[in-house]
Amino acid sequence: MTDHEQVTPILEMRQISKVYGNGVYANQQVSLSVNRGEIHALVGENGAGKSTLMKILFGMEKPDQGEIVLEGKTVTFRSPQDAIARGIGMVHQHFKLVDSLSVTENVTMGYEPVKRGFIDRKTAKEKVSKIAELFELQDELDTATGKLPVGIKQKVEIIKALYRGAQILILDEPTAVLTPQETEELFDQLMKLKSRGYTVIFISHKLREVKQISNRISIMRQGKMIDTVDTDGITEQEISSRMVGTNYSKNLAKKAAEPKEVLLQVKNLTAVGMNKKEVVNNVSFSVRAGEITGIAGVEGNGQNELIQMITGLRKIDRGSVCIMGRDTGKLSIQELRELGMSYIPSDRMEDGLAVSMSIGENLISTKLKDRRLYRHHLLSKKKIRDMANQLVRDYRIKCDSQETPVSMLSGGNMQKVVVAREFTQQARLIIAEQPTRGIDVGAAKFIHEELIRLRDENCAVLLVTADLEELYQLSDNILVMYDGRFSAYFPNPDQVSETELGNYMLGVKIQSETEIGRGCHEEEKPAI
Amino acid sequence: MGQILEIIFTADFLHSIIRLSTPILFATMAALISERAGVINIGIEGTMLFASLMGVVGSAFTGNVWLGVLCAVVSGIAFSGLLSFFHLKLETDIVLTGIALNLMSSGLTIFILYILTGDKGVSTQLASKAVPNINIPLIQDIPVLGSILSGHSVLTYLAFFLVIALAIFLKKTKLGTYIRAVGENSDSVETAGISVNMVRLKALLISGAISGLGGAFMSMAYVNMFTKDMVAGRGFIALAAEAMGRGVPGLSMLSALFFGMADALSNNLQLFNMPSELTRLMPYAFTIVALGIYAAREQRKSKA
Amino acid sequence: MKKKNLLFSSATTVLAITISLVIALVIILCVSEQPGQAVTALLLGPLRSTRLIGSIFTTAIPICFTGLAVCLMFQASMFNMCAEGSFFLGALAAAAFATKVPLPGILGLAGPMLVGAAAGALLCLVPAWLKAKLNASEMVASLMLNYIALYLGLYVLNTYLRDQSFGALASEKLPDSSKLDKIIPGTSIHSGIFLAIFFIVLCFLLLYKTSLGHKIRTYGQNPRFTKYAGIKVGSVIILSQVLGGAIAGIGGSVEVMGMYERFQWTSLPGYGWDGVILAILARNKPQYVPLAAIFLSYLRVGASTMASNTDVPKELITVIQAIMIMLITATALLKGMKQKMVIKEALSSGTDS
Amino acid sequence: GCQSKSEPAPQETNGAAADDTKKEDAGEAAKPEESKAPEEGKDLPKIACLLNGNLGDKSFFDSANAGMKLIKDELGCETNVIEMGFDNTVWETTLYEVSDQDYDIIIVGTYQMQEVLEKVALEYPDKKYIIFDSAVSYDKEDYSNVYSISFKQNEASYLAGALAAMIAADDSLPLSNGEKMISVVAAMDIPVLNDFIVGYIQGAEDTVPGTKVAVSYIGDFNDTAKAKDLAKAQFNLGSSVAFNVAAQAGLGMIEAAAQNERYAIGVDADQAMALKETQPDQSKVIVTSVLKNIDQVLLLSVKRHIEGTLPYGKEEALGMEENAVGLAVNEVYDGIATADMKSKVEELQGKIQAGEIKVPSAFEMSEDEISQMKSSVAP
Ligand SMILES: Nc1ncnc2c1ncn2[C@@H]1O[C@H](COP(=O)(O)OP(=O)(O)OP(=O)(O)O)[C@@H](O)[C@H]1O
Ligand SMILES: Nc1ncnc2c1ncn2[C@@H]1O[C@H](COP(=O)(O)OP(=O)(O)OP(=O)(O)O)[C@@H](O)[C@H]1O
Ligand SMILES: [Mg+2]
Ligand SMILES: [Mg+2]
Repeated sequence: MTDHEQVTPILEMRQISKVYGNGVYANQQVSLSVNRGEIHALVGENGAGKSTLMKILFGMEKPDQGEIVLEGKTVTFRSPQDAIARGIGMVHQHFKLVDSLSVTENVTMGYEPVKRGFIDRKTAKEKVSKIAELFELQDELDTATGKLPVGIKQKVEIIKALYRGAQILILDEPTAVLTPQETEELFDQLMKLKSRGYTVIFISHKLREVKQISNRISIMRQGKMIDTVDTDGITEQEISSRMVGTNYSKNLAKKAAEPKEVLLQVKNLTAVGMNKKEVVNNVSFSVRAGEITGIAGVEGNGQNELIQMITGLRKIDRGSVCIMGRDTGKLSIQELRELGMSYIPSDRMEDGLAVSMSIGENLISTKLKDRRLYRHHLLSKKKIRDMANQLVRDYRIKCDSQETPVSMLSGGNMQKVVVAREFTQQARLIIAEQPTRGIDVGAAKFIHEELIRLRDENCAVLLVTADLEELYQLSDNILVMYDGRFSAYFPNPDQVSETELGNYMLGVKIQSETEIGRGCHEEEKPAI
Repeated sequence: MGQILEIIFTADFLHSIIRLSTPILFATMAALISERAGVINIGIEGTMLFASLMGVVGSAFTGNVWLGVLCAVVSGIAFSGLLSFFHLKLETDIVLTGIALNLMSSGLTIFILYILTGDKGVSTQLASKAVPNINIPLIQDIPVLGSILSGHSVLTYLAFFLVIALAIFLKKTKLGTYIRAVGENSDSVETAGISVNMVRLKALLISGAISGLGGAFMSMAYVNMFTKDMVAGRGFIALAAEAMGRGVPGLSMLSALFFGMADALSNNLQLFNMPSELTRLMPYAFTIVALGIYAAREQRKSKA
Repeated sequence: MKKKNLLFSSATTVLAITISLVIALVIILCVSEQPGQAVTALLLGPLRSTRLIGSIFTTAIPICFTGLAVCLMFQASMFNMCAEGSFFLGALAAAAFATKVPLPGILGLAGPMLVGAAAGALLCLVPAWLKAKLNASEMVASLMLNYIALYLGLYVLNTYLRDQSFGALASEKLPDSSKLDKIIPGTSIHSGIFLAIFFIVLCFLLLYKTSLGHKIRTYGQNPRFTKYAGIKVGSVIILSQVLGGAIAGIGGSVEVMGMYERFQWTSLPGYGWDGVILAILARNKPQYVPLAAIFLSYLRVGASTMASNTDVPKELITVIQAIMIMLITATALLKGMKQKMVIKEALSSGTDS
Repeated sequence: GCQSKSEPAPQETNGAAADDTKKEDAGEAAKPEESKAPEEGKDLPKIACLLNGNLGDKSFFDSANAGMKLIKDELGCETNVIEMGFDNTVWETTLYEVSDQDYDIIIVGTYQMQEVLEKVALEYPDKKYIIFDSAVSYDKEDYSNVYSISFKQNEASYLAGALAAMIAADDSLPLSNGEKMISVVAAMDIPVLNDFIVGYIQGAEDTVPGTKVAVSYIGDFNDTAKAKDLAKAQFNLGSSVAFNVAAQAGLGMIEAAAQNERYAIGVDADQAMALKETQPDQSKVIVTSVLKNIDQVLLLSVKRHIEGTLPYGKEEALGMEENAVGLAVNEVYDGIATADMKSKVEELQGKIQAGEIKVPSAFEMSEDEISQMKSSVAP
């Protein structure tokens, strides 16, 4: 922390309050002060109000109270334009790029040089490439962003912000989708920017990173700003306890797995994507009752397609999937679920829930065959209510009643609704995709414990996650996926270090067929 | 049957295809521009109808064709301005608003006509002007081609010119690029510092202006009068044409021509006393079939 | 929260209706020589005689059916506009069956209605199938199909059903056994009204008390989730629309059997579009459909009394309706107010979320 | 279009802005009567006329409306015209409403009102009803209080057909190609309109055997654009004269004629005169028009009612003698038709009136006979 002399706050947010249309009180008199040229971390549970605060700073949401002071002047942002004009740039957790447009077009969008009414592509490219050099991206300028890997997309987002003359750069959970290596690279670049006098605000759930990169940390809890502290003066443990409000440990009680019969058997599975490329390429493995198999990998290496084929959301192009020994090729999703499969999707808002419907209605959506919900052949409000309330209690879903629309819950609680439904299906095979993405420590821990409980009750669990910490905590064995294939299989997580794992995730290293073949567990127990 | 073929390969027939396609082409381009901005404008039908009345009224009161056309365009813009206001400002559902506007238009036009002339059917009371047909100097002398391509209404040539103009506009201009971007991923545009609503508004207004031209063509060129509900579903066919053209101006133009062809065919089949009801449903039936085939193809693509 | 939403949606509705009526008055004042008469005719005309009061209900019956049909489809967010065509074909099919296969007693009523339902369902099956199997836009398809239904219907009417001895294009007279009897003397209210009520209840139960209804509503809210939840998406898409079509078809049969001597429409009667208006007024909730229907037909009857007694054409009403729909769907209409209320509450109630 | 409520009553075709023309030929027609103006003191009937459509159709209903005006102006009766619109469901209600009031005569028109009237008339035996262009079924019930008028449009159409055929066969005429082909653009395939077509075809065949007649139906009464498309197709095929048997829609046909430089035959009102001011170029190609003077007929009927000579309880079919139908003879006609064409037309007219020529009527023909007739002359 070299530059302690320049502590003039470049930005101050004073007494900011924000209430969303659905009544959620997301920010409550929040104050934040950021110094020029510092990397300022913003941490907090889900729904703590971090993104909201930043969306307000970026002019995407209007504060109901409070003021923003930028370099001493009070400013009001009616839209992102205003914020951008005042030198604020934001990189969103979910990238905001137009896939069909080239890098240049995306970067210059809204600020294109114009000649005779037409866009002046040449000048545009020149301007962009100046900034792109910083990130060694000059050569990609004409490629459509849709084709780029996640890591690069993020760079494009940063370039986009800088092109617009951002002095203050907001990054919302930038590392959630990055490998350790990519994260390192990102941090180097952030340091570069810092040294050039840029100010960075950095949102993350990963406290270790926060410790590593930031100068100061602001901690939010339930819409309130708890404190802002110097990074040196505080430990991860302290941060998390102040985030959650209570002091508790993350480590889980977990006894060794006792794998039994194979419940999920995948053989030579292949998915052909657009432009005829094999997005999943001849993949074989199996998951046994009583074990948690983790699949690691950078997003977009085929995990998603793999899961979609296993869960029946995508048709199988080649190969086979057997659940409980039955080939699922011909089965409908309904039949799969009846076979005993349940699935926590990575995108809860899109796949896991009908957010505008009530919690209760969401909970029964997969249980409509359950006669206990009916009274003389008609769905009974009362019986649904009882059942829903039961689950709301069991899974500690924070809400005023089971009639509240799901859209009014925070990410974490939305996820709990999904989990509550999926874990009460009497399923034998549980497929959990990013089960705690963007979910606070408390909720995450709860879900982890549930997964382990089910494992011990002899379920087979297939876990796909980009969060290595989670992967290590839960998995009994690990498969690494790279470019549609498995690049490694580890019968035991302790065998491999995070950096090592990172190498396999990036395809720097790849195991031999036979090593990977062990993932099928044939020698141990044949599939029924 | 032989006779039918004879007719189909006459210059007259091909000439009529172009004539019949023109209003659909206008509507299709109107649908295209708004669709690319991510708003499906089913109000085109009503917008055209309203514009076609206003064109007649305008030209009748000013006594000048072009002022009439202008009047149609302006009212087209006004109508889609209304749509934009409700959809973008008051956040109504675009489809429902479109339907509402169509219903409104078919009543409002009769209402206005009645107030102005005491008639509810035709605008013959109003001495409106017709947009002139023009012969293109060189082309008209080419033997067959001349009689096919020449001698159309000014607006017809404008329609085909519009196709090229739109293609360039979408590809090369700022607004065009924004429109494509908004259609594909609106919130990236918003966060890039462009007001999505502004882009959509502009797209819708352009769409309205084009519909206005289409309306003007209906009542000042296709025929020289306004009659109630005279757009007769062309605004709807356009939606199909746009879809089948995948939002690409050139392809959309082709599907518009295809429907014009179906229309021309149905007019001629009647002459060999084929049941009029059946011939009249042909263009619509073609549309459905084409739509199905198109969708099937798209799906196979996405599956692969 | 839930209650507040209800409050605001009903407030929006009331506001919308008031605004559009005010607009109506303004227009009348602008165009009419005898505005006073016109306004009174519009607002009170329908109450002038029992016969007119009766016709409020007879106008409400057909649009109740199409309204319900559209509710079903819109609940699944299927923008299928075929209610129009289904109603038309339903009426035609019913008339065809009634005239070609005259059945005695209750069969004389049930038979044609079932055939009408089938015809309506069949028509809606096309866009539904295209959507489910090929993912083609059901809306565009249905818009085309309305015309196909019309011309196909006219062809059948003209070639197979028409009454040679009758001057206009119309079917044979319906046999008395296939006519719904008038239930209130001095008015043309017919027993179809009971059917309407029956179907309102039926649709309510279907949507809110059965698993199919739940599936339909879920699909309407989030198709991807429906698929994920293991619900057969195709069947939901198809059933919602086919049922809608069937109801519209029955509506058509009821209308022709209750109000007409014979089938004699030679263009689409427009009840399907009324259905859309109704569904919007009722916010896709079957239980509100009757109210909306009565309201709408009161306006209609008012409009035609106004038209026949004053110089204001009744097309005025279509303009008003349109404005009404748009305002009602204008979620943002009271947003500002709602937002303020929400904020006040939240800020006062302190923490939450 | 979205919301087109029900169907326009089958309007026997239509003419353009005909009001002024109507008045003037009304004038002529009225002249003979004017001498014996209504005797004062004699209490005049109060008359209501219900139109199951809308005014402004430039033909049927406008003509009836004009008739009511005449009745008011010339006979001094108290009259009221009520537009009921196209929504069939309100007609019955309205007819009841009106019957309850103190009108002496209630006038309705078209086949669509027939059955409604048959129902209501029985319940109000002491009211008098006149239905024009249709007839209640006297054989079924006692309708002694209803007088029915139907028109012999087929007779006038016969002359039109004869004239058209002669023109089409004579390529010395500037706009005729001598290919012996004529055509009809009709609104709908319904008896009332087919009655025109049948007469037209018969007239053509009798005069110039082997003449081809192309018949196209629009499908409704207001789609001028479609009418124009169909007419253009006919002209492209070689038709020299097109007959307008479509309501407003027919105007599109006349446009096509002017554009493709062929002849047109108007209908109902004298369309050549009607379009003279607004569309001179179109007026020039309208050889003649098949007139149908509803206004005259209504005036006459009410007069006879006052005189007590109106035969209630029976149907009268009015043709050329009664000046109910006829061909429009005007300067355009004189300009185009050659001398022997005119004399031929007059000769035929005489024969029809003398009953020597029996013009077939669509009302007496079966569906098959009609379509057979059409296909026998189809190009
Ligand atoms: N657009 C919105 N409409 C309504 N409520 C919202 C909206 N966005 C956020 N919320 C609510 O506001 C609260 C704060 O959300 P916010 O996104 O700021 O949390 P966060 O700290 O970013 O959580 P995460 O760690 O998941 O990003 C949450 O309870 C959320 O449910
Ligand atoms: N439109 C909305 N209506 C209601 N709640 C919303 C809405 N948008 C977001 N939320 C809630 O706010 C939470 C955070 O929302 P935000 O848009 O900030 O996404 P985010 O910060 O990326 O969160 P996450 O990390 O869960 O993706 C979401 O998890 C959701 O619960
Ligand atoms: Mg966030
Ligand atoms: Mg987040």
